[in-house]
Amino acid sequence: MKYMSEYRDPELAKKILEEIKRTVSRPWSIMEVCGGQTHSLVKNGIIEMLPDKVTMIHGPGCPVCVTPLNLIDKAIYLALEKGVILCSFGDMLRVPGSQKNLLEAKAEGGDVRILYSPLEAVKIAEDNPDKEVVFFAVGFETTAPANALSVIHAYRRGVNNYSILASHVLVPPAMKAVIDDEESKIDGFLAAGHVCTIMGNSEYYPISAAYKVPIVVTGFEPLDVLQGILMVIRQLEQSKSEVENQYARIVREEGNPEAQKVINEVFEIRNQMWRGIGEIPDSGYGVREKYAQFDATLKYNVTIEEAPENPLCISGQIMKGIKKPFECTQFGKTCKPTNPLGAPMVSSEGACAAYYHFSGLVEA
Amino acid sequence: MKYMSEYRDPELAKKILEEIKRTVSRPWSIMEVCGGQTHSLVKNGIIEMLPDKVTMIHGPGCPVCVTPLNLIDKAIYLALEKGVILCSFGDMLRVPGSQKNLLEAKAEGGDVRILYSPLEAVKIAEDNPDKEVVFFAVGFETTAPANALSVIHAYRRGVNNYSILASHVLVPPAMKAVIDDEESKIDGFLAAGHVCTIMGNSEYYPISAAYKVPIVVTGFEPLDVLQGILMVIRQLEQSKSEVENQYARIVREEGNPEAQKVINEVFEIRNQMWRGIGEIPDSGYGVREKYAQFDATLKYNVTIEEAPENPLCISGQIMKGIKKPFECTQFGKTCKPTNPLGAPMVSSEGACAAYYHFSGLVEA
Amino acid sequence: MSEKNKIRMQLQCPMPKLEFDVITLGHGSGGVLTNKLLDSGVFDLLSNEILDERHDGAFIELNGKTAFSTDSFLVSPIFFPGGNIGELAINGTINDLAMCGATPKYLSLSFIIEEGLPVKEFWDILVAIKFACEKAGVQVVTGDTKVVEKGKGDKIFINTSGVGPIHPRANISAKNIAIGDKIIISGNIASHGMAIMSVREGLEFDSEIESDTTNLNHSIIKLIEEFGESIHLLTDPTRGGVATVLKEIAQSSEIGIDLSQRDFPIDEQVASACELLGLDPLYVANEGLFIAFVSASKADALLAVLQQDENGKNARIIGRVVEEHPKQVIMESNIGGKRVISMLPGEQLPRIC
Amino acid sequence: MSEKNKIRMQLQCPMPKLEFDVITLGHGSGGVLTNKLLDSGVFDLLSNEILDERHDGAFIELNGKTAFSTDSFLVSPIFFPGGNIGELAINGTINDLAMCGATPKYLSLSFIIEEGLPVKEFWDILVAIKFACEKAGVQVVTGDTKVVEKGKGDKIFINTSGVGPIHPRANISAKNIAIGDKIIISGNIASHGMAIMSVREGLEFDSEIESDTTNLNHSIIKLIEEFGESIHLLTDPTRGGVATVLKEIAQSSEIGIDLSQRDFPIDEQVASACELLGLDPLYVANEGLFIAFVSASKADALLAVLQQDENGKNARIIGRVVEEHPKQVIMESNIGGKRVISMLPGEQLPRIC
Amino acid sequence: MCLAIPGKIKSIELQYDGRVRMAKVSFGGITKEASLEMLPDADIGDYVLVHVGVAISKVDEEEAQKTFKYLEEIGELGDLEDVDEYLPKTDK
Amino acid sequence: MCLAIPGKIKSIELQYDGRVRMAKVSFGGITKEASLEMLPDADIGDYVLVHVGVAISKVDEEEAQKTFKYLEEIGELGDLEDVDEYLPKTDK
Ligand code: SF4
Ligand code: SF4
Ligand SMILES: [Mg+2]
Ligand SMILES: [Mg+2]
Ligand SMILES: [Mg+2]
Ligand SMILES: [Mg+2]
Ligand SMILES: [Mg+2]
Ligand SMILES: [Mg+2]
Ligand SMILES: [Mg+2]
Ligand SMILES: [Mg+2]
Ligand SMILES: [Mg+2]
Ligand SMILES: [Mg+2]
Repeated sequence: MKYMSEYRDPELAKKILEEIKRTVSRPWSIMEVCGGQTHSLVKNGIIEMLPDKVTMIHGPGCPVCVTPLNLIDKAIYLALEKGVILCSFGDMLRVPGSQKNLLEAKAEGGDVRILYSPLEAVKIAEDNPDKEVVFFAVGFETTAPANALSVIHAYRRGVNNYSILASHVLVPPAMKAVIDDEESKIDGFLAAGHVCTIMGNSEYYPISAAYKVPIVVTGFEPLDVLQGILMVIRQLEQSKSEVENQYARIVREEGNPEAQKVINEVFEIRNQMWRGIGEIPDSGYGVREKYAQFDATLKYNVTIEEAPENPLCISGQIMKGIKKPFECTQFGKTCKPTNPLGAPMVSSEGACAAYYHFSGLVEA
Repeated sequence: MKYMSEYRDPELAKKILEEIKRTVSRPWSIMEVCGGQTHSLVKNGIIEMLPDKVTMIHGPGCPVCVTPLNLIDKAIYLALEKGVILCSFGDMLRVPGSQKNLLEAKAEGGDVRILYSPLEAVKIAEDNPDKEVVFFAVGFETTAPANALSVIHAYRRGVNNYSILASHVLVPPAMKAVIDDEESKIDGFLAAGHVCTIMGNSEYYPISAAYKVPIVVTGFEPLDVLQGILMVIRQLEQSKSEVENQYARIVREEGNPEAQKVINEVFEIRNQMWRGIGEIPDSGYGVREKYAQFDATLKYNVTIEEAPENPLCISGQIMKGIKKPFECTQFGKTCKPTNPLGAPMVSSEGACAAYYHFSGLVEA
Repeated sequence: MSEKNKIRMQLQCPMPKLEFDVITLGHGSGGVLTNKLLDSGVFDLLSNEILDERHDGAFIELNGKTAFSTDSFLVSPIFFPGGNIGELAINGTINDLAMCGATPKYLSLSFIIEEGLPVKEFWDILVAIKFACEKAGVQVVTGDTKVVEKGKGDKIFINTSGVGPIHPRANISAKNIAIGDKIIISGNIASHGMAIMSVREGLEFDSEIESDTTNLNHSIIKLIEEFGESIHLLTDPTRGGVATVLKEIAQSSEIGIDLSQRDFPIDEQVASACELLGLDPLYVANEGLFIAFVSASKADALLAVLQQDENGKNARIIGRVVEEHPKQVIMESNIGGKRVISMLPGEQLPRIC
Repeated sequence: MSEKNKIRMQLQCPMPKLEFDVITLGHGSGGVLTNKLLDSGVFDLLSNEILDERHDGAFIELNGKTAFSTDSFLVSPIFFPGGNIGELAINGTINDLAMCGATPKYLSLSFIIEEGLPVKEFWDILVAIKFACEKAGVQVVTGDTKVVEKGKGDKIFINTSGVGPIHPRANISAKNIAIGDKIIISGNIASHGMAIMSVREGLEFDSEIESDTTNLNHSIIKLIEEFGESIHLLTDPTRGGVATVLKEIAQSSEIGIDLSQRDFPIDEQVASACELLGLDPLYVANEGLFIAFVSASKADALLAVLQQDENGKNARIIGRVVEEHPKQVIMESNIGGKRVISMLPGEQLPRIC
Repeated sequence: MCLAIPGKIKSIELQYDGRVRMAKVSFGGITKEASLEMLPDADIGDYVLVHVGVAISKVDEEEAQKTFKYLEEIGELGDLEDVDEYLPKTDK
Repeated sequence: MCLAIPGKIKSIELQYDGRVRMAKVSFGGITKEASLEMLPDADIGDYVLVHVGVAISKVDEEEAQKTFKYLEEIGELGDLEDVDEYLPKTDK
């Protein structure tokens, strides 16, 4: 595929790696914010190819991983007890709630459907007027416009049996929260390319300035990630802390203004619970009052007791880069992709699962 | 089994047959009112054993056969569209409605359950408080007390999610309707033993007197039926028209007063549609106002258009004894137990099905 | 299987400790969980050299005329008086092979499990399978396990297929049926179907009725060894009961069959249960029963031998092949009347009203 | 099966006129309707001398080493680009037999139909079965049809079991795998699973992707005839995909496997579809694909022969057996990194967010 | 119609909050529950006719012999040694 | 996170009562619909990045070459004959 395959060239990858090796003079810890970048690192075996001095830290950028436990319980409740058609992205289905996951709810007879797009969910609602349809709208800034769009579509077309169970998380506040942690040892960031596609780069200048960290907006193909790493290291070696854009073929300085408009139309910023991290101020989107009727949380007013996270799971520390998955006592023992104790073991973009699957550390 | 096996003795059967042959001097047509008797006649091969002068006419005594088409459609509607747990006796399930039967509704996912007793249905209702349970309460006088009892149980125990879809038919008015038909050629009746168990014999004296027909209350075992036939023939040959009781081991002159009380508590007499025959005045039971909440017809207020019966089906004439099943142009051709056009082909107690299965006339 | 046997089997085969309580979709995905289920020890019950190869198929040895049969088993409830779906599936295919005059030898075993089946129930089914195989002297040599979502299955469906060498003295074929052949039934009718009925919700009753499920292969081979070609046809009257199977034979072989109701062996409780529910035992399913068409001259001798067998104690001659009324099965009723036996139009429903 | 083929087959096999439009419970009751279905002409499609005997089992002839395999097939939707569940079920068991080094010969065919299946769909499935059997040169010799209530099945499940003689030159066993063996894949990966995905509600996309379902027996026998014992192991990477099957082998045979991502043949559209849905093609199901472990000295020659075969045009050597890291499968990524290949933890889910 | 069969009352207990007499009735060895609400004076050992879970009549032993007496009357049992042979026997 | 891939717009039509521009986008030969509501000026032939059914960015062809230019810059492409070799090729 054009604009993908060329960024997978092994010769060029090797050359960038050599340049990284040549450039790096002392140990650096770089956080790739986005789970997609984590995935690319491990799937392509990049981590082992990097010089020892470069340590990659896997950030909180997997929306599936940070979606609050309680919200998953709610989605399951709606599917099993309220009989709604619960639509979701595929990777949300294996994330453990307090009792079970959505895949299990589906297997128990819940009408849980995997969709490619939230716009499909509105169509399903139109096709099933005597059923309630709920879309489990998780995502970062990248996905928020599509989820918002589904609400606008439903609103325009009077589809009143549609609503979204929304859990949107915002990247910049999370980056701040992560770097604010005193145990954090992050020297630089690969910022999430697709989030910036929507929001642009402006949010990163204050962070870069305040914390004195280089931030490189980076894509997802091997060459992208390698180039991003190289760019961060170059800054670090030169004691710079600037915002650079590795992913300029996709990311504009100002982001996508239309998408921002759509987000603003439907959502407003609010505090948000991050699974494994806790509440972060102004780090999420909630549905605005104008669209309250499409907010499943209000529509069903389900109160489900907050279940405690598994106390052995150190996912918060993992996502802050304080610990590596294999430093968790449960990793690969009681906690495996077939029996995840915490969210990062679930999605293949989750740091723990990525390590489990692709790195040479464990036996299946 | 005691009180059954002894009435199946082949030697005695032969002796009664011989006495019948000895007694009969000219052709007589005798209607066995009850489908159970029809079943016994054909299953035991009695019809062919009888002398040619004795013609048995199969009466309307199969509640499954005479239950109105529209009510079956309603039961199916409740099961498929209203999502109720629809409980029924087994033989009701294959009776064709206008589009399909209850077995097909069940196969399409309707929660249709076969029960031995209506009292079970009340228990199911208690066990499923968030479901509606409807019992398809068909039957003659024999079954009415049990159906009524289910309502009383539900009433006493406050089981408000229970109701009955009632279709009760009464034998004596039907006998009059049948004999009133000018084409009718009935010389005598075997009255339905189990109906009389409840109602006693008193209803038959006026009929016997008015129409000058012998009426013998008869049981269901081969010896019972044979003896009943003999008793009718003896009267006919002596130009008598009395009410006799062949089945005195079970039937008391006054019937069962407790059962009559229960019927009266819950039901009142009203006009009733008989499938294949039409409306007969005062020939059915409806639920009294006191128990209106248990009347599914009122509770659901389902209006389903009256569908026309198949015009080729002559089931009315069959049940009045005017024609034999094999005189129907459809019998064994388009109309078979696997594809019944009319109700008498459905229940194995229906005259057409009984002929189809057990007589030597047709190929399967 | 009797209660006592069941307890003995469970004692002999304690279930291994497992990480999971119920079978889930993942166990059928072909991935880690499937392997985990395979490695859990659950399937060790069936272990043998051929099965343990775990290849795409089994390597077996067969020489000459062979019988090959398949059946899928669905029964509700899956546990019933006298057995469970596991032994039913094993015995069913064993018996179909036996009806071909074969010695059943190797079976395949394929599960379609509805998500949520308790592993304990699966284990009990496997234990029953193990003992049924041992009793019959067959091996499960290849298998498959699939899992479907809730509402897309019914607890568990089992397919078994089987092969086995045909006995050299066997010559079983509907073509061999001759006028005058005696029709022998090996035992009481309608037990299996009524055992199932006795635990059907809404119809249940208390009784000692047990399914007659058992393997008939040893009994059949004994008869073939002694009576060889005199046994013209063997068949097991399962679904549809005795009536349906005989009517099928009459039709396809264009023979007439005369039966005598009086001669049908039936357990008193089974007969009573049929009266209670208004069912005709002739149409009720059997599982451990067979019907033999035997040349008239050997019928009595065969019956005598069969009656010595544990599966033939109640064997009786129930009818014969006649020239008259080809394709028709006619039964003389207890009181001497005649009725034509046709096939069951569908599932037999309790007739109560 | 291509559109053109499908049309040709339908023209050749017009459906008989039937009294019923959908399969109902009665068709599985063992009674009149079951017989009506059997006699309707629908099954005439599969007619052959052995099947037409319609006995409890089939009479076949087998001599010597034989392979025996079973599988139950559930796929949703039952009709998909490139085929339907019917040919899938036939090819699946044929291929499992071929993986044993056998010539598939006789199949059993057992249906579990959910009430309400349109007879037309059943017919189309049978037509596909017929042609798949003809193409592979196998016969369906025994069968079974059961019907379950709505909500207790999923349109149709098919079990096939099969037997066939093992080729005298075949010596297929995981035990024969040796260090240095080359691992050959016969063609493009992930086609079947992505063909199914392309018509999954909510995920569908337009493409020319077709299932790769086909019979591999002729191709395999050709290879065995030429390379005999040099072929150490054959396996078809169906559920769980190539990754799962290779990991299974590494684990159970305690060998190390090195793979090269670069060498995996994959159709561009299939690869793109995997990118779109975030799936890893290594874990996507295949149906008409096989993997061979071949002694290093013969691998190139075998590959050359295989590439001449219609089922091997895209065949490639994808890896080799190594002494290092026993039980581990390690893949060199396109850019030269290494990753460990583990089994699929469950069904692979589209990764979108 | 109205399939009903005779069975013997094995035991009686009060159910439904003590309001209803329910009997365990044996039919040739199998047991099924039946309501005695229509037969207030039925007791253990009695044979009752049960229809859809409700006992609706007590079998009258004396009347039960009438069929055989009737046959005797009409002279057809003349050649039988003993009428008793055909009379209901006690059930095991 | 946020799996998004680039594809080429093959056709555009108005849907949802004419209110929404929907594109058929080709990804390496497979086609999927995507909303153009976030890219009002996207046109047939453009490459767009699609995420969960919504096109969120147009690919900038010129910028797309930057990675390769960057590598050239840092001297690492010095031994390559031609940068063009690594530049995006036109998709079939
Ligand atoms: S390995 Fe499991 S328990 Fe440990 S941090 Fe990761 S998800 Fe939590
Ligand atoms: S044979 Fe069929 S069509 Fe004719 S009267 Fe009987 S039920 Fe009606
Ligand atoms: Mg295989
Ligand atoms: Mg079979
Ligand atoms: Mg069988
Ligand atoms: Mg398999
Ligand atoms: Mg179910
Ligand atoms: Mg059989
Ligand atoms: Mg197999
Ligand atoms: Mg297979
Ligand atoms: Mg079968
Ligand atoms: Mg379904």
